[in-house]
Amino acid sequence: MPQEMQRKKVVIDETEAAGWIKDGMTIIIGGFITSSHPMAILRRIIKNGVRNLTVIGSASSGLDVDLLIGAGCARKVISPYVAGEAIAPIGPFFRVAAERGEIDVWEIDESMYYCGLRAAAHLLPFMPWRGCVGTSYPEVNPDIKVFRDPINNETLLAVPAIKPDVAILHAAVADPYGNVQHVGTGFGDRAQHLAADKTIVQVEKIVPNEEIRKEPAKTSIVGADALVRAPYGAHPYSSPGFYIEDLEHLKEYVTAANVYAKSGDRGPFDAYLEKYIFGPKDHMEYLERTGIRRLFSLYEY
Amino acid sequence: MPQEMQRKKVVIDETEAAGWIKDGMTIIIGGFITSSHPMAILRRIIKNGVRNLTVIGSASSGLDVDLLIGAGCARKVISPYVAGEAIAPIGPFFRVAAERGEIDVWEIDESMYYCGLRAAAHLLPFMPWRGCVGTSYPEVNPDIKVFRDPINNETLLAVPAIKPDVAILHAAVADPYGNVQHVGTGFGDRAQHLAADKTIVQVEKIVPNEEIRKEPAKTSIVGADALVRAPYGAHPYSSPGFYIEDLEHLKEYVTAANVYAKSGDRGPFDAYLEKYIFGPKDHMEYLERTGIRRLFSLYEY
Amino acid sequence: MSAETAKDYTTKELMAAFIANDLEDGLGILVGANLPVPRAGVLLAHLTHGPNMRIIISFTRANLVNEPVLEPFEFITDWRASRWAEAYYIHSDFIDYIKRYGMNEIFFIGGLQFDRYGNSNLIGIGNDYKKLKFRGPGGVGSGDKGAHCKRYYIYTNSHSKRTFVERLDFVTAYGWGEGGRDARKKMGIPGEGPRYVITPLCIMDFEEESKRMRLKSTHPGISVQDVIDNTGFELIVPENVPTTTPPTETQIQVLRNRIDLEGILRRK
Amino acid sequence: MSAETAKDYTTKELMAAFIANDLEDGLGILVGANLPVPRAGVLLAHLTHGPNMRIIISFTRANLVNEPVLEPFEFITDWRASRWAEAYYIHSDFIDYIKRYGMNEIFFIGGLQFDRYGNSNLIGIGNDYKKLKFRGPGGVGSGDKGAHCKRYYIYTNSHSKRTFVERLDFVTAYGWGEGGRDARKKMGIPGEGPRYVITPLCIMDFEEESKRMRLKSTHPGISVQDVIDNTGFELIVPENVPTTTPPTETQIQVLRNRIDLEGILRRK
Repeated sequence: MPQEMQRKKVVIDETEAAGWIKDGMTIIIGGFITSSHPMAILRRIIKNGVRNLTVIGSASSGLDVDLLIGAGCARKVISPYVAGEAIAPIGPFFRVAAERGEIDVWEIDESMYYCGLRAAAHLLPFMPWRGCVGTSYPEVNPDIKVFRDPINNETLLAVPAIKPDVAILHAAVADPYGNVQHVGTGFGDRAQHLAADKTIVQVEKIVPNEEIRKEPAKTSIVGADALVRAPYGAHPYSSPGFYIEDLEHLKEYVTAANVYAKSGDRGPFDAYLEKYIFGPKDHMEYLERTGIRRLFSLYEY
Repeated sequence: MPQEMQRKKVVIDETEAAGWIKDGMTIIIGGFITSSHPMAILRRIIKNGVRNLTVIGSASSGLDVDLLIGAGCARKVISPYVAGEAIAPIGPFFRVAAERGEIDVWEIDESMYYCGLRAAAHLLPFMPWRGCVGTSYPEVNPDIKVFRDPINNETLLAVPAIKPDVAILHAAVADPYGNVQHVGTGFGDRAQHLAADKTIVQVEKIVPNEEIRKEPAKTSIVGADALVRAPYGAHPYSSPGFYIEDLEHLKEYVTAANVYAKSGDRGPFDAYLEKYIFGPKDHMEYLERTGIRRLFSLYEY
Repeated sequence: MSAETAKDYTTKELMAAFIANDLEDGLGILVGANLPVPRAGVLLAHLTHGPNMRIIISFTRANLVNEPVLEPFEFITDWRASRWAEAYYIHSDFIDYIKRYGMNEIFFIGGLQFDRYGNSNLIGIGNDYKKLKFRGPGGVGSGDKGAHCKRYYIYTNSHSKRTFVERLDFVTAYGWGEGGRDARKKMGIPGEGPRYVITPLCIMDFEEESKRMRLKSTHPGISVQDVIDNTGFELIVPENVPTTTPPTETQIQVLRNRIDLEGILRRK
Repeated sequence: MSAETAKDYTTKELMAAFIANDLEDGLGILVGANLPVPRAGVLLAHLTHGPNMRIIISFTRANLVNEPVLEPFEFITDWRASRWAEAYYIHSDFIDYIKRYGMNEIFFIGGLQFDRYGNSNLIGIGNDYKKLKFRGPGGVGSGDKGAHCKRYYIYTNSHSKRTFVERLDFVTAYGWGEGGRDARKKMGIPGEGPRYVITPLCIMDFEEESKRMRLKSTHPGISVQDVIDNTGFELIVPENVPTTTPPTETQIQVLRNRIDLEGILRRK
């Protein structure tokens, strides 16, 4: 078969993928609270010193977004929730950065989050929604307009389109051509992809096209613009079917972040960044520092 | 386990299911052109002599809708297309009934069809859409309003909610508790279900709950209000994974319908109704009349 | 199995039983990870009188009636809980589930602050949104669920004058607004709104006409005055305030043997 | 394999080759069942120069480059075509695919009538919508695709004064409206609109400024006058109208050996 008749493979490494993200861009991050965040790429973005990002978290964002705030990458955060359930009832950096005005928060709830992404996917300026009528959202986020619908004259909210430049996701497997399959439900990853200009997906494994074709109904994202092979790439968060959260690591993060939030001492957090992000030259070295014993201790049903 | 702690089984027969449909109701019918229409139930509805239905077809409706028109059940039709591809470029009864004003057509295209169903699922009066701006749809269907959006002042269409009383669908299997799985993609069946007050699904097979739990990702509809066991229930249309269309039967239908459309002679169509709908006492007798040889001739990969 | 009143139970078990008693069969309910009392209450209803409830767990829909023991999980995303799944629940599709599922579901809504009309706030504390004294985690799904579920329960582990306040700094979930039984109807909001407020001290409901918060029962060892002293607005207090109905022996057995083997609800 | 002009071909094969030549790699394209010429054109592009095209077939997404022979199917729903699937295409979700997929797709739009600006009508014929002389099948997806796809092709098997008319009775898909290169932009419509009109007689395009339909080439054996005589409005006719470029030998080989073994395109 002539060269030009080969399908294009879209596999790149995490360094190249992170290079897509430039100062001032709007990124949206896959996963949900403590699962399936594309940490290998996010760590590289932090290592690259990217600044002034608008960071759209998942519908319930985890400490992935908090880390980007703590590392100084985020200027604006779009998320209905930034925390870590029992581990961190509020994201420590999210809290102090918002209180001090170091970040802008574009306040929405989960329904408006998905409405905004849908509007973007529909190439529409807005989507109407009734949830949150009567709340403070339109006051604290003046981009949300209260309006009367053109059919029944009912009072609704107009949720503006949320338009990410790049969606960065983590999934189970993909073939080299950008057909992605999740284990589990994929949370809001599909909606994030459908709203974004470009989509980068890091996966636990690259698999042959034949594997995808065995269960085409499982294909959750078609045509990822780039794929990154990143085994354990969601660590310290869980990756359904592969590993659970690394609680010890998460507690290390929260402890360091809380020292800063409570006392202003960045020492422990800077040490965390050095150990896990600035020190390792790539994702594999990050995994080496974590250690194989720890990694496989997370490898449970 | 005490009786009251048993899960409720929702399996009924096609006669009882068809009994849910009363004169003047709005029904929505699953499938797509020549596949997966819930014919066992529709035939029973015709046999019951139900009148003045608002019939919402599938996004591309097949001759299922045409049959309901021909049998005198439909007063209003909501569909972007009523035909049978190469077999019938326009539904014969749809065509003449519309020309003569015997039915009202609520004219929409496929995108507005799904927008209207979404609006119903969202409990909203409308959904905005840009496709079909500049076309005649708002003129021929004055329920569709041209409006300016409250965020950017762009010209859009407001598509009113489409609110079926009952969705009637055909799928592959279900457990007795209303967990339904399709073979294939299910076309627009999910959206029809989510917009309707009640959902009846006829299936090729009732399977144990354990079968559903083996592949929960395949569950396409949760909580069907009623299930009907109807093997070959989509005949003469196809049922993915079970059987292909019965071309001979479809041609018999189109021939009879065309005689009426061209000459006004209802004889052949009345004979068709008698043979396949009024004559057989139930779905099994319909299958007997079709014959096992014919049925298994459709049983292909 | 026994409908007799249990002899020995903790307040958390009593709260779980109160929740269970109020949940009828057939509801859809999300079971999360970090609210052990609502989790236990929902599962208790499911296992004792709710065989047709639809439990949403780890983004799947499940029926757990035949499962002998229900292990808790530390995080809502824990995929190990999917082993009971009958269907997936794609999170981004939930806005499409409002009519057929959402309006048949009940929720537990928390907050940094609540007012007398059951409105709640998860954004933060402070007069100026741009300079919050305390930034909260965000409203999550509470604003939408407040409108788009059958009814909801306000649940908090903290009953104090800082949480039950005269006036919210922000409203993330609309309860009864400025009060009045038609407050929600006037706004076009379909859900029935907050039914009960469940705290470590007491159960409160909403007076039928004004929809002002009203003391319904106090938990064992808690006096009416304790509640009043810890509430930052004037609560409606009926002449007789009973003690919250204790769990039955059966409920305690099911809780301890099938739902809460770890004894999280037995810790003081 | 040869880039030489084929010696022997039918007009349908020529039309398929014209379509194939105009489709660049990477597009997403629906392959239906009852338009053999567009089907063949799309698959020809895919197999000869479009290895990264995404073919939508029987509600799945597939790549068919490595398939030796592509059997046709009688109906668009034929699930046997799913054996090539890499992903499912849930029809009701297509409205969510606009940005990421729809705007990268091309479509073939048919009609009962077309006007000089490429607007089309599938509703019916007659002045009064309530009393149509001829009721059509309905607009299907054409109205939305006309707005929400990268570009589209008008395709018809019938080139006559009844189909190419001075004025449409109804518009189901908006082409260039009342004309002018900014007609679509003024309406806020994102897609590039109709590119070519493909008929059994000729290929037409749209003049750059006015967006009036213009004769581009005639098929073998068809004169310019034939086209004019069968068109109900004044067509722009350039001084020199070439014959439609014939297929190459390679194209004919691929068509006959991998796409159209049944010879549907060879039937006169």
